[in-house]
Amino acid sequence: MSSLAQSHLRETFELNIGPQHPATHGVLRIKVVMDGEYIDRAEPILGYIHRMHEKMGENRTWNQFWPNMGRLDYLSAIAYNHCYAGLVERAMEIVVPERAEYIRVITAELNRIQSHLLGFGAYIMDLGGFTPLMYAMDEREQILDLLESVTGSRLTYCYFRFGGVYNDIDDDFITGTRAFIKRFRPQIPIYHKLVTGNVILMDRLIGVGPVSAEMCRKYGATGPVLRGSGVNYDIRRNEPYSVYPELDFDIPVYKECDSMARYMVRMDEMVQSCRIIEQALDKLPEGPVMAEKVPKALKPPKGDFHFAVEAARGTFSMRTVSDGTNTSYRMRLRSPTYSNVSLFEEASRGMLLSDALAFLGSLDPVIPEMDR
Amino acid sequence: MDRAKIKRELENLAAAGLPAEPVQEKAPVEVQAEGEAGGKEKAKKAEEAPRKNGLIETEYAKRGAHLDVQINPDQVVRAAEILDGEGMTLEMVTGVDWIKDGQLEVIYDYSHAGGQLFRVVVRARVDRNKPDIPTVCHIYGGANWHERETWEMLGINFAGHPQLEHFLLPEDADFYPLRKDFKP
Amino acid sequence: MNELIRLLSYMIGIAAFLGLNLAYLGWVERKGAGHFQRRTGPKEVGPYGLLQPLADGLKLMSKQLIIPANADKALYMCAPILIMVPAVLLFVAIPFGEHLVPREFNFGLIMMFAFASVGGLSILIGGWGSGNKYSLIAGARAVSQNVAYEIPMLLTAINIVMITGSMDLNEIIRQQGSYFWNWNIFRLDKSVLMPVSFLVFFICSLAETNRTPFDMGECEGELVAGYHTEYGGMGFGLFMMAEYANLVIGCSLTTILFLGGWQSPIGIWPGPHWFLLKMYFLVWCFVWIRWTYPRTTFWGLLNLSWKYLIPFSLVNLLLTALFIKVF
Amino acid sequence: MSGYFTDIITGLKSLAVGLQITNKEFLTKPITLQYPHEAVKMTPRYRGHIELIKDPETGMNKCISCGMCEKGCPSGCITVKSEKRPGVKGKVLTAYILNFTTCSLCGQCVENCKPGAIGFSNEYNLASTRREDYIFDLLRKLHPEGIPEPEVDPELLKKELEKQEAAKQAAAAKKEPAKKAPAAEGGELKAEEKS
Repeated sequence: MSSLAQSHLRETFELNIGPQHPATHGVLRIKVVMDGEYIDRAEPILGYIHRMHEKMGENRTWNQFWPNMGRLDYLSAIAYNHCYAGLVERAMEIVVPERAEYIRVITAELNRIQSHLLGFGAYIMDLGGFTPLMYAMDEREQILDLLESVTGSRLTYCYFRFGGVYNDIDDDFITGTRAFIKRFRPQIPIYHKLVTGNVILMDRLIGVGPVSAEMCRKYGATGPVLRGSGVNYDIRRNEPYSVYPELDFDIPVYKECDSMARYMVRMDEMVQSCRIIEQALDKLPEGPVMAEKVPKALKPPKGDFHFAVEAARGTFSMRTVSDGTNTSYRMRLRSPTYSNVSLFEEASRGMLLSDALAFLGSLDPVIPEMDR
Repeated sequence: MDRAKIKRELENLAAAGLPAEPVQEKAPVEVQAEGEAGGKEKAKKAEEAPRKNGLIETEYAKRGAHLDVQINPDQVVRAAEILDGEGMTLEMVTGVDWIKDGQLEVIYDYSHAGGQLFRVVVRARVDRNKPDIPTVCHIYGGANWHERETWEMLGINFAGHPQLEHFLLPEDADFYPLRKDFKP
Repeated sequence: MNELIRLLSYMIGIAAFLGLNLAYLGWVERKGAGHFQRRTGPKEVGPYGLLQPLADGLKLMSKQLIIPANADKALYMCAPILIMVPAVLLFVAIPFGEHLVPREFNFGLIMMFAFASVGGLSILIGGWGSGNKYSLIAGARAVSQNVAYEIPMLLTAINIVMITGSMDLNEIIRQQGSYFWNWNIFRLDKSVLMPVSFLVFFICSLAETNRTPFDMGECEGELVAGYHTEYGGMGFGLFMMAEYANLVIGCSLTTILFLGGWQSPIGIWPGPHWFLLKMYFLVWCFVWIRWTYPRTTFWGLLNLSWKYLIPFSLVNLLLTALFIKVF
Repeated sequence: MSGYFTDIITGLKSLAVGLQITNKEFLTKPITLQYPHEAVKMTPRYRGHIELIKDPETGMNKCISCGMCEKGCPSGCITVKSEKRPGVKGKVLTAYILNFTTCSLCGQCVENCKPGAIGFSNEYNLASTRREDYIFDLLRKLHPEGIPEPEVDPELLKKELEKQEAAKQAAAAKKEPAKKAPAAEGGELKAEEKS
């Protein structure tokens, strides 16, 4: 036997990606067992920013739990607001005025664009291109300014209330939003030219990190990850809430199952969100923004309730068990990133290190939401 | 996905689980009798008692689920197999501490991944002193993290789970924070 | 005596030129990055942030030097110095003007390549000596990258040697007469692929200097900071300065081989100003490219080298041989 | 083989397009706001830390010290201190302490406040190296020149004094059943509320 024959004794070594590492945008730690440049096993280790939101839900009144909703996924906090509002409204059978529902949709979609913009920029930065992040940030600032003018905060929104929203929107916001969409639409083709069409980026994304639809199902992956695997599943369509059934929009689906598909889903979703916002602004009815007779001290009936929304990263759902008091008996938050990242271990086996990080970025994890 | 089939099979499963526990064999009859009697106090008492195994069709608009089924702990794997065969996805696994009943409840939330609106809740109650339940990891890979978290937060022991290690909490945590008797 | 004064003045001149370049290319890069990204870049320290390099230098110099516990001390210490040596040494051979050259070697081109490859070695030493896994991976990457890129680069250089028949850098420039159509890049009468050859050489010098899109050695997204992860203070400063020194060398070499060095493109006033103009234009292109593209993967990089650059340079070599024989 | 060359051409073209875009951005003016030199204009709805609102008529705060903000606060960062003063209607606010380090700016306190005594400030550039700097006394912030004494209503004072006197007399008269004294106090409070 020649001495050149491959030895079966492989020499592996462990490498820590994170918790403080430029490739992870939060404090995610991945313990990687490497075989040269290839990954043998990658085990995500969570909990560095765990704050026990679920326990907080148990010892705070229903109203007091509001600020927590802004601190899970700090990038699409309004969708989380929406879920909590929907959950308690479902339990209490509160009917929300139509204007409030439209305002909810408008702000949630603005928030979604903002989240995808940052996801896009940060993803390209992971891949070594720093400039698109700055362009994305520029557009994102416009959205933050708009949302600030109506919600009062820039990131950790605590805007929705049971039965409506905290503030009505004014004409400045409406004209500002329309102006933003007008300005933002032509930017997307520029992004595609600068980034998507780039041969280097295509080389890095196409075919990298394949996640089949079946794997998504087994792991409960949702959002752009699932839609990038060819499954047309979006809570806004498949489990309609708020006024989404009245609005016309498409769900972008790509069948390639790779990182490029997930990236493209996000890019296309921004265009669709623009469409939703425009329609919602056109249809915006007059009227109050808060339901009448919402008690200050809420006591939902006994039983358990479930509500799901489509956040920027997938299905965010909440399950609460109420025992009829002013606090929840059990509050369960199901965050999309948690399920999405859980498939990383299986999918990254045998990948190159650089591909694995491109794959991780395409899952677009937000760590505070994952750790809760 | 066949809704009727899922319902039928889960119903059968829940029914099959009933005789397994001799205490519960009597109980449903009792509850029914009480319900028929319509005694206000008795009805209230029945409500206070832990829920019996069985399938309830809930209204989606009110509860956020279509089917709500409670089964024995040893049947959750079978339930997962039924639902897996029908293309459902396991959205989350969680638990509730019913300290008054001395029980821990494990809740499995299933939804349809293909886009149809169908949500199934599977529950199983385990004894608080001996919280063992089989894992569904081998059926749903995603259950791994959810079960690990439930074990960590509530102390429910998922038998057969490949890696019941601390995950979100520090490595030396010897408490179960989501249990109702946990005092920080 | 005269020779001594000449040498001394050249030494001072090179040191000043190098120092100025190393300091202010950093400034140019940051300012450029800023403007490419809709921001302004450094502007607080001095007018237009012009004193920023001084502030950076002071900061780096005042930092404590820490040697990691499991680093190989000798290698760790010598890597940053070693990487600066070829960068500084190579300035000896660069003809800035017809008579403005410290030393005319008749094997200047060979010397350039010989010393440039020491850079790759010092990256490996730095990566290995740090005792850090990220650095080690980066070192291995950088070396195989350098090996892969030196082949097409040398093939292209041989091309030039075949055309000019000399390895003397100044002679190569002299042969590319004034007027830009005489530059090697447009010498279509020697080989129709000369512009492609220029592109190949340009890409190779990008890869040789370890800059985006080929910064596999220090890709901050994967390997934290690559081979200089464990370096702080002036150790890191030297690595950073060496990058700019290599940048200047690479651009100078491209200018000499393809763009006619100090020759004027329009036939008047040949001199060092043309050299500097051409070189800084190339440097600017490097900056521009860095802030436009994402990074390639390691495989992408090797693919590019073996599938595109090497075949093209080989074909070009053959064509040149043919053209020289036929015409 | 033709695919090989089209790959090269499309690849080079995409790279050129990228360079073109960044070059265009290079030539346009930067959009950044030079923060310390230029101030950010905050929207009127910006939710900074809370502050007490001055009543334009009296120049005082509107707080009635009901403590609803304290109860509604999820993080328990508000402490309202008040006392009863002779001759002044209701309770007098002596200190309104906001521990801004734990505040999550949710606005529950503002919503819970019935008299509308607190609102959001527009302050955004708070910076300090000391934790203690963020424990604000909002009352002191409202009146930096010194907290003014509440106006004493002479009639009310007279009434109160009379009542106290009456209570004292009543207490003296019925010294043995000490239990009734609290009842008298309760009555006094009720009378106050009515007035």
